[in-house]
Amino acid sequence: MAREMWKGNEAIAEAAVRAGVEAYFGYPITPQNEVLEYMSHRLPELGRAFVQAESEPAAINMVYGAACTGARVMTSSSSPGISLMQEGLSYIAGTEVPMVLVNVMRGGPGLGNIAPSQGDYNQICKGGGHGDYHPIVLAPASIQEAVDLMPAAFELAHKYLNICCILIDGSIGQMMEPITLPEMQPVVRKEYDWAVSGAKGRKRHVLSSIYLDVPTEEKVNLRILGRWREAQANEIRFKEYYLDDAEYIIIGFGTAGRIALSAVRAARALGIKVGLFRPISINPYPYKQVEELCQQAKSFLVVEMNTGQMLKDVQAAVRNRVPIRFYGRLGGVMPFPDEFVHEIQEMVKNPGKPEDDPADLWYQRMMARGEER
Amino acid sequence: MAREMWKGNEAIAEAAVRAGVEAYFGYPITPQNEVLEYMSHRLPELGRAFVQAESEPAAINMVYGAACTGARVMTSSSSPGISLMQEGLSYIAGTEVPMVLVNVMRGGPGLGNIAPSQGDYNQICKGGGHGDYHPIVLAPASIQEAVDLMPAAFELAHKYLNICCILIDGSIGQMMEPITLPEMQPVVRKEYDWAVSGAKGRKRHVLSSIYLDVPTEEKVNLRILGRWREAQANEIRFKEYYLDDAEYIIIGFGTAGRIALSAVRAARALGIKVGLFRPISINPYPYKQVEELCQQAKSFLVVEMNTGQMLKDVQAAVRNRVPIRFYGRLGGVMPFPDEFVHEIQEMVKNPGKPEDDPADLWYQRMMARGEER
Amino acid sequence: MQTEIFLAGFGGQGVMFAGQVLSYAAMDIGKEVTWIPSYGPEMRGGTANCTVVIADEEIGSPLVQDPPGVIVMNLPSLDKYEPAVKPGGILIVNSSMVDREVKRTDITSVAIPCNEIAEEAGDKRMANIVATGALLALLPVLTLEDIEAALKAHMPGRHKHLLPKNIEALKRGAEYAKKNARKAK
Amino acid sequence: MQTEIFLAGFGGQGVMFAGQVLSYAAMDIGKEVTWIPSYGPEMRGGTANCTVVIADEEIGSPLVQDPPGVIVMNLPSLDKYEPAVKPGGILIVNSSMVDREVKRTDITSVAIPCNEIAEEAGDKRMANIVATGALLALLPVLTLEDIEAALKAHMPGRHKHLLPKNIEALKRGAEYAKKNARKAK
Amino acid sequence: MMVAMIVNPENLVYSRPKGFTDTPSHYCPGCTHGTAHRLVAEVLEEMNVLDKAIGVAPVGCAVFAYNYIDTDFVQAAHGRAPAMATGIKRVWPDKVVFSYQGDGDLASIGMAETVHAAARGENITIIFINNAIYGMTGGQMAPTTLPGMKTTSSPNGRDVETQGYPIRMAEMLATLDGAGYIVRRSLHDPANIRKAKKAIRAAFETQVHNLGFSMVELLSTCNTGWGVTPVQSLTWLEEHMIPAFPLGDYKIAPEVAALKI
Amino acid sequence: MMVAMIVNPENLVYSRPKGFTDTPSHYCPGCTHGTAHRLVAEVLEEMNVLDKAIGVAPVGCAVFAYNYIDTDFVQAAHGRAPAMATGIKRVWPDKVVFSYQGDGDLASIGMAETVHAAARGENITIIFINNAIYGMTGGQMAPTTLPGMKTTSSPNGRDVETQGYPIRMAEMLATLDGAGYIVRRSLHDPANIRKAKKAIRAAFETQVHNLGFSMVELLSTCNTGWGVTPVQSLTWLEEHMIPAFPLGDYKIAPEVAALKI
Amino acid sequence: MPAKGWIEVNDLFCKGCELCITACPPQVMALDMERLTPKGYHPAHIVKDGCTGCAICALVCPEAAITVYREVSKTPAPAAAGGM
Amino acid sequence: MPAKGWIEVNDLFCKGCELCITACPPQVMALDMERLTPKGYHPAHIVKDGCTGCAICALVCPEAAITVYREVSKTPAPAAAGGM
Ligand SMILES: Cc1ncc(C[n+]2csc(CCOP(=O)(O)OP(=O)(O)O)c2C)c(N)n1
Ligand SMILES: Cc1ncc(C[n+]2csc(CCOP(=O)(O)OP(=O)(O)O)c2C)c(N)n1
Ligand code: SF4
Ligand code: SF4
Ligand code: SF4
Ligand code: SF4
Repeated sequence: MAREMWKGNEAIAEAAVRAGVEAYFGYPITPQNEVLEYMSHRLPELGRAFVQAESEPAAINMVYGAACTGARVMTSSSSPGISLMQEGLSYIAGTEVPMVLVNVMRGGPGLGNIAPSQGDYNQICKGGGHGDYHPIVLAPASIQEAVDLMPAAFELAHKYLNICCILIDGSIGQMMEPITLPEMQPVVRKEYDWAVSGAKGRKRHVLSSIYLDVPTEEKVNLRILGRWREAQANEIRFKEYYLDDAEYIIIGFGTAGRIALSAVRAARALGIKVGLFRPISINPYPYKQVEELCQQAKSFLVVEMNTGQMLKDVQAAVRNRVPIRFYGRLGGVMPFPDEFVHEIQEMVKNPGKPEDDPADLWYQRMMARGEER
Repeated sequence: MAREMWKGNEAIAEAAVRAGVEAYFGYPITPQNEVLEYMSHRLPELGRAFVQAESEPAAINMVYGAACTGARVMTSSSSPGISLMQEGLSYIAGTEVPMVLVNVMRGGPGLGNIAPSQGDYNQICKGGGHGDYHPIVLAPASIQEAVDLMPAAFELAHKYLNICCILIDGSIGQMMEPITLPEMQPVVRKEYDWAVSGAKGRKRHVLSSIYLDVPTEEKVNLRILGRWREAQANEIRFKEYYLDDAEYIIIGFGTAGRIALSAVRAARALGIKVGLFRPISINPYPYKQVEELCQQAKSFLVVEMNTGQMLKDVQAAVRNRVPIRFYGRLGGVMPFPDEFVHEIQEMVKNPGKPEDDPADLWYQRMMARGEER
Repeated sequence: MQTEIFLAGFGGQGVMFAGQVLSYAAMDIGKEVTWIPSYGPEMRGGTANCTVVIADEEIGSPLVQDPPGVIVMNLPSLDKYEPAVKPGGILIVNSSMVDREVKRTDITSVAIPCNEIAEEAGDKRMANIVATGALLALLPVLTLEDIEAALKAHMPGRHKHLLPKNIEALKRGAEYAKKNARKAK
Repeated sequence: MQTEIFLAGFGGQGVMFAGQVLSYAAMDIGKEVTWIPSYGPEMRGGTANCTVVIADEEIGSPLVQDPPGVIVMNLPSLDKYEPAVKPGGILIVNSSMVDREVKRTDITSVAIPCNEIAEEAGDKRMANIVATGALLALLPVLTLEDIEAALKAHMPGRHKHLLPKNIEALKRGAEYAKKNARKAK
Repeated sequence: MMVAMIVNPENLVYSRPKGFTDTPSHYCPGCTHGTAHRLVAEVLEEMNVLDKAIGVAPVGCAVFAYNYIDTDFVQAAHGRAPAMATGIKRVWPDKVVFSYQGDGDLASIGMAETVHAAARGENITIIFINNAIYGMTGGQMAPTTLPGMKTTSSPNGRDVETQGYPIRMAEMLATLDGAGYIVRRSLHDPANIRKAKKAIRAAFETQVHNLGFSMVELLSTCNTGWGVTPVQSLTWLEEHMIPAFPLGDYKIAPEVAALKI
Repeated sequence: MMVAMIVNPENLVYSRPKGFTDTPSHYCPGCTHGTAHRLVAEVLEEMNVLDKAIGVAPVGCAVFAYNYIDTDFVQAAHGRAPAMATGIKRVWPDKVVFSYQGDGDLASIGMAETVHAAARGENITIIFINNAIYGMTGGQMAPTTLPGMKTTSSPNGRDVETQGYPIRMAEMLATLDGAGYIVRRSLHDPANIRKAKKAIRAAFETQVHNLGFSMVELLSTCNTGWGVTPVQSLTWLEEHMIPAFPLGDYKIAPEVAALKI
Repeated sequence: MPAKGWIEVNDLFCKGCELCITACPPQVMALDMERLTPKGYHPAHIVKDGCTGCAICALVCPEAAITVYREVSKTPAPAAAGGM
Repeated sequence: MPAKGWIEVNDLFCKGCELCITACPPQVMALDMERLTPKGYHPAHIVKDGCTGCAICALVCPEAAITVYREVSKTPAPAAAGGM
């Protein structure tokens, strides 16, 4: 199929349309506005539902309602907006209905800025909302990867009756790349045995997240956990680069991951046997795969555009087997490959000890650098 | 000083008053209503500010405004309400102003129920809001401990220009215990060099969390991280029971921790050398202390009223040195000491291997039990 | 040394208050104590239970699976909590609201017409106090004097005039229990 | 094989469009390509820059520290980005908007009056295309024909009539650059 | 034996509506939430749309509305029922979608969702129970609490200086072009209950005819929160609430009036 | 040389107000946000309260209002400025607390905070910039966007059937007892700019005299969002916005009128 | 005079709130202090002749606990069942 | 006829939006196409005699870029500086 140049946000929106999204509800926020704007003309023209909500809480609760009908439904937002959706997300998780969330991270905390960041990894993966639940989170590193994941996102949401989040940052949302879009799928409206549609010729369906009887709520929690454990077992996604003979391994997701690819190539050109492991499903996280890499890695370099949020997951997998080095840029700063190359060289010079605290050492380096300036 | 019987929520409110809280903004939600109701008569009678806000987002943003004046200010809420406050909390963290949050957890996700739970540990400790920030979180296990921590909470919030959260659950909020309240402190309104008060005879103060210039935002992120690292170094709190000769160690916080105390005594009565480590500051978390316990512990039992959220922190500290067993009850179920005693006995019979996945084994046991029923 | 008491009934039967009186009394004699309620989902007329733990040292769990002292003020509560009483423990049943016998024989039980005794003592709303007296007669964790003192010290002023009646109710409950207890086999 | 091009100017100078033309051309000849913008905080009249990366394999970072090909359309951009050009790289300067010389001698630079040349070619809004032609004359990552084809294929219908003029501007830019390039020492 | 004669199907005048389940309610004795539920059930039954209706339960005492009204149901986050109803209605434009909300839910935390659903002319129906208090959480002040009224969060009576004034939702929403049918009724006596039912019918007809947003504000009692007996609560409503919240039609779009309901 | 004579302090008629900083604005050329800022600065200066004023900046193009108006300032979360102002005012009842908000900020996401601040009679002043569009995020539809108006999220013009109708905030808030002063003015020509300034003065006087919530809705231009030139934007405002948002006084409490401002 | 109407109060639903009793025009209802419902309330019932089957009690009953019968009347009373 | 008034436009602030130019009653203003401000705009200035110092331009200027002078007049004009 022919390749076309697409802007990330618009490509994601069109991919959702082709994946059969029936309803979109959202609220403007940079850097994801193009998703909403694209939907505002595309969906009506297809006779599907588009509403610009009055706020993110309204948007996520419109999604909640639509999700209860069993339709393929989505919203998109960015950091502050995602924070405002946390109650709704928790209700959706607690009601066990499917939805897709496109989360375009920006610099924070607070109003911050609109530059690319990965500062919301913990929020989306570790529990932004209240209660025990785990959204499925996929972090593409390119526009092609993002559009390829879009149909999967809707299928995962329905398969696990869960939130499926496509996590990117402003740079992927704003950049253009040549891509091939997925085929246009017909909209299929199934009659789910849980969805509300008016109780015609069947017993009525009631969807709720309130369970005043605690033993029942415990069962529900276990049921949600059970589905999550299935997702953990079946839905691990990642991509490997130059790992066959790699003695040093960079781990980074999304934008940091693709920048690392450039760094790996540059370092290889310098004769360093380094490879890249790029998690795509960051929740569930590929712990096993990282653990296995411990056998070949002299040490790891974890790169993120935050203070080391995914680092904790890598540490959980590595468990002091191999030294880990960390490098992060903050507040919307997009690192250059050269910075990573430098880190790789430093790592090779001194791989450190498994007990080292990588975040601590990184902080020291950042401060030292700050003083130089 | 004389002991008086107090209901947890009211004791906490009165302790805040005595700690010099100048303004309270909140919205009703069970099981924390008594905090708001108590403040609704107590603060006006003292000529201090009380507002029942129209919602939790409104409440937290009123707090945000008041915090910008440098006043001692607080709010209280429970799970769904805390989710709705996430954007505001992120703004407060990003603006680096102090506040106290009383977080009374209930069963979730979604509307859930009003029974005691610890399901929001991740939300409050690991990042409910967007961006890189870390609230200080203290988890008392009794009403006395809660009121003793209240003045400290305000001091920590001001010292670290951060959110300080008192994390409890409905049981501590609803129960009564004899306590001694802290001394009544006078309200002191300092002239901070950052607070807004009208620029009379000084250059004006502007408080904001927007930093469009990314290098500046990166510096701010590092400054926030720097203060957090100080808190990590200085503000670790915990309580130890029967640890001197303990070969087995239970770790639990808050209500689960105090229930564990009963279990430890019962197990000791059965001749088992078991002790209890109860973290009070759960963010920052006493990683070092837990790590040190690895030297004496044959194995750990982590008990929580969730699916194993703090367990991850224990694992991060233990790093496969010692086997860990996990036991959790969910959805508002408050475990009985006997259940823990049983777990202790099982642990002693079979301490397991350090590589075991405690959450996984626990889940298997829960399901098996479910089938029995 | 730790003792747990569980009280159960309908809302409005004064179960919560009885539990609080026990707590105050325990506090006043320098004990550690916890009082924890548990309500049913109903806003009105539902069940109302509470657990009181009295001990000499820092109290762990405010709830226990098998309390040694249990008061049930109505039939549903008896059905639900009779099995929970610790073997060898005490079960006080308000026979005014319950038309069946206690089944268990491994516990000491008293079927006591609290409503009637309360009415005799001057106010049928004191059924809860009667039951409390009955319990303490058999579970000497607190003395009747401790309760008297607690009532004196903590009864809201507007109810002070009810004090003598309450003390009367307490005593009658205790006497009745001493006479009519069905000892554990 | 990978080549990076950086274009900088005021909003309205067509910098973004020029970058996109390069991208389309690269895509059409089967290359991997990324185009990424960066705007200043201003809503209007602020700075507008973009980076284009053209490669034969999956592209990593869409940004680079020292691009081998740079076009600056105004003075602030020259001041800011002259130091960034990769040693031995190409710097195209729109001399119509810049009154100073290029300082660096380790790079090949062309000071080209894009506005005037564009006007001669028929429309002063084509200064961006002139600069593009100039760059490609010295950085043969794409041929002028590739650009022509891309313009043909992707120019919105309502602008099609401008096609000949654009091609003219492209060529003139290239010619000027060949003649006036100041080679790296 | 007289009785025996009377009690036979052909003499049946009234019985529990079909639209009602057999679940006994969890409401306090005498709470008119039950009355409002019954009217909704009767209207849906009479309009013959029980099997195409989808209800949205609030967070409030009516959180369990789905246990009683016998249609498909969802349960919304506090205050977000209009948004949730919007989501459902946009997917199922031909279904009858309604929310049932208390004053804290609709007028406090849900203010934005309510106003914007009305402004959008969202084709949904809202049954708004105004009982001047937060029932479920134990009687705190609501945005509709009357000046001077004592609640658990206005223990000395609502002080308008620091706690503000009650909000009249019907009047406010009537200013919006998207609103098709906005009225206020009361549930305190037979005559008004009949009027309330008529209004609920009109509201649902408005939706069925795609004439935009419809809301019936119902003055309702909360004897528990008000600290009075059920019977007293009816008089209290009549004497205190109606003067503050005048009954009447606040917006009836011409097209709706034309329906002649 | 003539000029030289004229240009001397004693002939000074007007110069940049003291309440304004020397920072050049980030606004698009011709955006009347600047005009509104200037009027606020002039009024605060004339009332001599620059050193007791605390401003609350919104999320919107005016997010940097604090760079220009020379008082203490905070910057609120999107739509929450009235809540943040409430928090400040309750701690500093004697300071002059005001928020400056756009229509997306105040009337969309901030609807609840706005209505409730008014209902509480919160003693704060809100300067409400109604430019019928979301400027900062690139021209999406606002709750005040006119029917049929093209925006980046209503590309075929606002379709009232699916996207609803514009909200008239002044009219809506005027229904609330807590509101002391609610008016709508415009910034499109000299005469109206003068009227706007008078209204801003009256609003702040309302606050200073503790007469409750005050809001001045200002019809303002967004030539960038509207896709016209600055000069055209003034005519567009006059011809299209004023008919949809009639200028006038919507609520002036008797006590405020008595101030005779 | 013979009863023209009759009501049945369902113990499952009745909560003894007395709204029907005060609303009943001929005032023929009262709570049955002899009986307790499963939920523990004294239910309402008819205590004297004169029920007209007007169904006002059913109209005001928040629990829909009342079934109403009326002699001869074939068409449902306007009150409750009555549509519009 | 001699100038009664005069204005100065501050290049730091002026963005060439032309609002002052269209508002100027005697129509004596225009953009200065010869000059660019630091931000890259052509600033406004007076191009012919007749400025009355009415300060209307200053009143409409969104950037507060204009300073206005008027001969003899000692009291500030009602327009801009004018209070209430
Ligand atoms: C986000 C959130 N905030 C607060 C609550 C607690 N809460 C439950 S119901 C309720 C208000 C109920 O009052 P109202 O809406 O008037 O309904 P009523 O109970 O009076 O019928 C509140 C504040 C909640 N569940 N969720
Ligand atoms: C929670 C949240 N949602 C959305 C945004 C994105 N956002 C920034 S400004 C704005 C609206 C601006 O429009 P308006 O309030 O009308 O002000 P204007 O820019 O037109 O002056 C939005 C939606 C945000 N920053 N935060
Ligand atoms: S609390 Fe009030 S509203 Fe709730 S059920 Fe009881 S009476 Fe009804
Ligand atoms: S975008 Fe519109 S509102 Fe924002 S500064 Fe530009 S003209 Fe003004
Ligand atoms: S109104 Fe209904 S619930 Fe109340 S007493 Fe009569 S029958 Fe019973
Ligand atoms: S109005 Fe102000 S900014 Fe606009 S041109 Fe005139 S002086 Fe310049």
